[in-house]
Amino acid sequence: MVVGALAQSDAEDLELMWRIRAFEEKASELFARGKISGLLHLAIGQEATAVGVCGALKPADTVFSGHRPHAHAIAKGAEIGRLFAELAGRSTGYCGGKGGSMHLAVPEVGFVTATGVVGGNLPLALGAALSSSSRGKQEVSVAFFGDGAVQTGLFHECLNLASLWKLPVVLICENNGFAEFSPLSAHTVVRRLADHADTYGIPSETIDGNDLALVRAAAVAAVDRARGGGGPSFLECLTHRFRGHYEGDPTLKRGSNPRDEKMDPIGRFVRSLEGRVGSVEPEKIEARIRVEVDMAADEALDAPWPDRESLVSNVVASW
Amino acid sequence: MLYAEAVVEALRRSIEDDERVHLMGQYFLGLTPHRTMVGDLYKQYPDRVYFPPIAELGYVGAGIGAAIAGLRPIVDCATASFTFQAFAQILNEAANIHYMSGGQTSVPMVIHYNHGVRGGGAAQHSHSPQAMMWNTPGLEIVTPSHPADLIGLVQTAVASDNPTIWVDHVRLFDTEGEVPDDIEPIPFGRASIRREGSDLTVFASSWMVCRSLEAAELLAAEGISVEVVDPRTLVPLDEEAILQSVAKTGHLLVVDECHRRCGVGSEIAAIVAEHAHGDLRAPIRRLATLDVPVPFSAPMEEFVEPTVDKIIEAARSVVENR
Amino acid sequence: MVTETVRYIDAISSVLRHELDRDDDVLILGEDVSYGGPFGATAGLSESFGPRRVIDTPISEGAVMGLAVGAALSGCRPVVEIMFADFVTLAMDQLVNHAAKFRYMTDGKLSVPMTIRVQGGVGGGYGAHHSQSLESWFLHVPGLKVVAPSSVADAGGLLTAAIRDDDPVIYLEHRGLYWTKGSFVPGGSPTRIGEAAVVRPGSDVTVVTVSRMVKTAITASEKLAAEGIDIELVDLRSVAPIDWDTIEDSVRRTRRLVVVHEAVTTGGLGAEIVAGLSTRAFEVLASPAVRVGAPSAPVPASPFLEQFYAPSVEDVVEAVLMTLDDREERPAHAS
Amino acid sequence: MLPDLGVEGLMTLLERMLVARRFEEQLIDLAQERDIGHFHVYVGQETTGIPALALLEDGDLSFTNHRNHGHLIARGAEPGPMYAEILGRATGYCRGKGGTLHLASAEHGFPTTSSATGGCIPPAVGAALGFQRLGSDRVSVCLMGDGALEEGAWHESANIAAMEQLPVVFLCENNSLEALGQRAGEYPSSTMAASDLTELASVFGIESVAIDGLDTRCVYQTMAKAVQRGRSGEGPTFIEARTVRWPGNRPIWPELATGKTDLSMAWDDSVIPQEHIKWHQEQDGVLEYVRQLLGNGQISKESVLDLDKQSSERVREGLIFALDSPYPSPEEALEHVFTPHQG
Repeated sequence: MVVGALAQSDAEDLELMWRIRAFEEKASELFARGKISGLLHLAIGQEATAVGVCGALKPADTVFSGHRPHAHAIAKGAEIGRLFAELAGRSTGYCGGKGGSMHLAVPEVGFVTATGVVGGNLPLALGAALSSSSRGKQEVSVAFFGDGAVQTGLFHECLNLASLWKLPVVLICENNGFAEFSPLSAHTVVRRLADHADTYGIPSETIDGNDLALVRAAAVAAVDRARGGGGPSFLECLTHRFRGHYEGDPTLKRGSNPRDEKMDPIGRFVRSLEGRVGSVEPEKIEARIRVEVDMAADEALDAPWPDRESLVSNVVASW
Repeated sequence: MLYAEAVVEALRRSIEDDERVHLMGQYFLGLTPHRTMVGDLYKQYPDRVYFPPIAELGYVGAGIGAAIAGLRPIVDCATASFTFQAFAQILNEAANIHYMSGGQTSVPMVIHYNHGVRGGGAAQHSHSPQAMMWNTPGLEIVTPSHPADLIGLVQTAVASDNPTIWVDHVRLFDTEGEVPDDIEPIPFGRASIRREGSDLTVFASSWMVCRSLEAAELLAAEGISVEVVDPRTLVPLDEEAILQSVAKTGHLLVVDECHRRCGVGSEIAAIVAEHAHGDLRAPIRRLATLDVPVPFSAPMEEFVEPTVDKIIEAARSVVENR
Repeated sequence: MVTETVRYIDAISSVLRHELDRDDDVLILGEDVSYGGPFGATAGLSESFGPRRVIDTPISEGAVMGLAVGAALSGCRPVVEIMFADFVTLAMDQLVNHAAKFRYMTDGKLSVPMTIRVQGGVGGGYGAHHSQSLESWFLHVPGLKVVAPSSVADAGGLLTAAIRDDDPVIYLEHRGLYWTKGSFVPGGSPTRIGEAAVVRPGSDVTVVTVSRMVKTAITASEKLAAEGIDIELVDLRSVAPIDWDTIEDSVRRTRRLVVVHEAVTTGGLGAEIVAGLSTRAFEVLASPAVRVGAPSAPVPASPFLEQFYAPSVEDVVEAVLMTLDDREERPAHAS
Repeated sequence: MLPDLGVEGLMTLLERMLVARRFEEQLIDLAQERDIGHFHVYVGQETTGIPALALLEDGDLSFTNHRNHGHLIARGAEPGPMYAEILGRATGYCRGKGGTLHLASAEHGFPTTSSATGGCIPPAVGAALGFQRLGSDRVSVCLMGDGALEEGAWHESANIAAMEQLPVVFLCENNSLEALGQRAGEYPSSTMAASDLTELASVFGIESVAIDGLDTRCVYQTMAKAVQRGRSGEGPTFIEARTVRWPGNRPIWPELATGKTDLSMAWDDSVIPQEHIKWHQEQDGVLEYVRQLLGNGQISKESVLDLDKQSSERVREGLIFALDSPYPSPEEALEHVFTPHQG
């Protein structure tokens, strides 16, 4: 069993990875059918980092994600039905249809918010960590970002700040080798992104992000360090994105059959369980989750559009 | 020619006509299917293209330095919202350098972005920041709405020694227009009367010109004769053309995709209120994007932006007591 | 409560101290704030409240703004100091794309109770990177509230209101006002955001203005009073939201409007007000509204050029006279 | 140590150091008499900027910051138009539109000066990009303080410079040893977590080195190598020159804390007062440079004093020129927003 703060069972971990995978595949299908509009960025192939890291967190710990946020929200405990509804712009969505895919917010489960701006969530996670430490709380915050964010100025400013103030924050870089459309080598000469963290004296690790057990272990160590007052950590998870930058990307389609890929984190996790006592039944889990996802999607699409009056609500608390 | 093709054509001509022109960035045609055309252009001129990392502050600023050093960079910020990342360089550096140096140094660069409501872009991918840029002296702003104008305006922008903001809109990409072979550079500050009319002046720029023209066509059927004034450049602005049109029609509707408060429409309305108060036979109306962040959900999105229906309705209300 | 006569900057210091004391969630963030900042607004706060609540930051405006947003999302009430308004450009993304939008994008699930103290304005030969007035940018962004006090009392009242507000509030300080004096009640009540003040009632022309230009307009109205012209002077105090009712009420009585501000005229606050009034009170305006603002040029450094940049008393007087030029005429469209 | 420049070259450096020093001293005096606004002085960093920039040639560009006076003098700018600019006169290099914060002289290779911290970095990298794309062998020099490294603009620009192997030299003058922001003795400053500033550049594979900014020879040689690397297409270099912060650099308002520079302190310890003894004996680069020149034996005290007198005179005349110069006409405030279109 992969140990975490919430002590998930292997079955639960596998279920969660499947829920994410099936959710995103369904979202892809709905997008192709025109049921979802806007920009849809999928993280199919990167499930192990979301599940590995979020499994190391307590419910009150906070997560801030970027433009590829579904996996993180689901791993932190968001309901897929309301996520589908948000993607489809329905009133029952988590943000009443005002946020959409890139701006999901489920603060009740600690998934505070996502942002559509590359690197934009980093200072937000730092701020939550500052809030926690300055008020003597024990909560840890996590920022998930891609390798593209590492080249932003905000990244540099945030690593400096996190280190200076020993903030209880864990920075998770999901390095899928692609920043938006182009390979990382077109964006930086830095080979190991975690080297940046070393410069500011932030403990770092570069790991195989498709190995759930490895991710969980590294995340537990980083979260423990943050909670114990040891300051920030930087985790570079090498992952593999099976889809293009976004759905409909005309210039890049990678991996037509992701489950065959050697890197597929789900396949790897299942293989790692083989032969173990009391092992789970992967096929049954997958089948059950797919039914669950289909139902959730249908229900979301049946939900009403938001009221027009809601258009001008919640711009500010009050004037 | 498709507008998207005109974008590529304008870039191609710029590259071919002036060896100092280099392109920085790759999302001139946004994330639309058209963007492969930009890719093809890049393959043709690999030495004239620079693919920056996701670092708008850094690479837009690098464009400024390159312009000072002798290039004529055309820098693409992709979605207008991302210009906020580079505001410090665009508004604090590029716009000020010529002035602060007392005229010693020029920044001949073009900064391109795609603005506005594009469909599902939500709050962080749907901005129209040109009103904010307009409030900052030192930037020229071009807002083409027609393929031929686009090519002519970009030629002038590239030849200009000033930093020029090239405002595009992804919804323009699929529009079509006639493009003669021998397009001359279009001087800045000359509006185009895209449709003549006698009852109402509609001022609109960029994508809103297309919607206004469509509305004007439908209004004509009701006997309302609409004149559509497309400024083509916001800075410099052809105030005379607007005032002349208002003198003729006595009615003004400003259609603007910026937010209403302190939008382009505010300035146009203020100019007319100050200088043509006596010509006005009814209050000016401003139709702009409502003052809320752009929502994601499709019906709400349509509700906040100026649509053809809303233009028609607003036009009727302005001229009702004609 | 005792009314004291203090400087504008002292009122700011006093409110910061009072709010830190009153609410443990209030934090101060900024460059060199523990040293008082460049003008001493935060002097002594670090000693009283410690470095965990009065926090010196690196010169990283983008990260600091975002960090404050994150802290605000998590229950704090940060007060961020941006040393010069011009440097908000470095934090525009966090301000416009994050702080201003989280409430809306999440349909009210999140709120961002933060105050952004910004210092700026023309004066002292600081040049184009340290003198801008950028309120029209902020006014253009839904989700931001913007206040710009001109008096010592409002400096205190509006800062109190800003810190206690549940939304991001930009608090614009004009450095030319820092050393002006006025009455102030320490620990006094907040001034309502969105309410203008009629600082001088009058009947001939409405002059709407804000921040330091209120002082200029007061002098101008005194001059004009000597010529028998009675100005009604409206101090907006809040730039977002604009108190339309007060302006409209005044213009309906005077039928003439001048808007004065220090920011660039083109695309400025004046454009919004003139545009708004020309719709709201079109039929009553007896003459065209006039805007008085800075020219479309960056702020020059030369103290000599600088004095011609911001509107002067004479500029305001001239604008008022322009609106009265045709005092006897009735506009063609008046019914 | 002295660079291998021959007597003439060494004296040219001395002359510029003295002009720079006397320029600032006179400016501080002037600020006592009249309100000239907010300004920053270069006192204490002369041995860095002056030899470093002496190497540049026509067409090379330098992008400096708020602490720019010494940099301009290093490349031959004249005290007169500099003072005139600081005083907002029509004869200033920027005709009164830039002031001290944006002092720039295109003819001396300073196209624009940003006073936003880190604001100069992206344009400096961009100029290098321009040179590279134009096939020119010119280099761009980014003159920055250590505080600029806290800005995101640094990180984005360094990455771009490294990726494209651009001909740019980042000369970072770290004067934070005794700076305002320093707390608890953390070097280099309390607001930067990196314990070694050069690592912020070397992480990108940029050639990086930290040097003693008081060592004129080292500055000169390091810069020569960096410029050569740039000219020959070998890419960017980052130099951290560690200087001290002059005791007179009070936050915001400089004052002559150590008095007017008395060159005789270079050869006569008895004239050095107890107060600021460390400054006069070890930290004042100009005095140190004079000691080395005299130690070299080729240059006499008299010629040093002579040069100082000439430099002081040049600076004095410069100020008179500036004070006698007219202000620009008010309407000029509206000029130079745009360049007129051709044709």
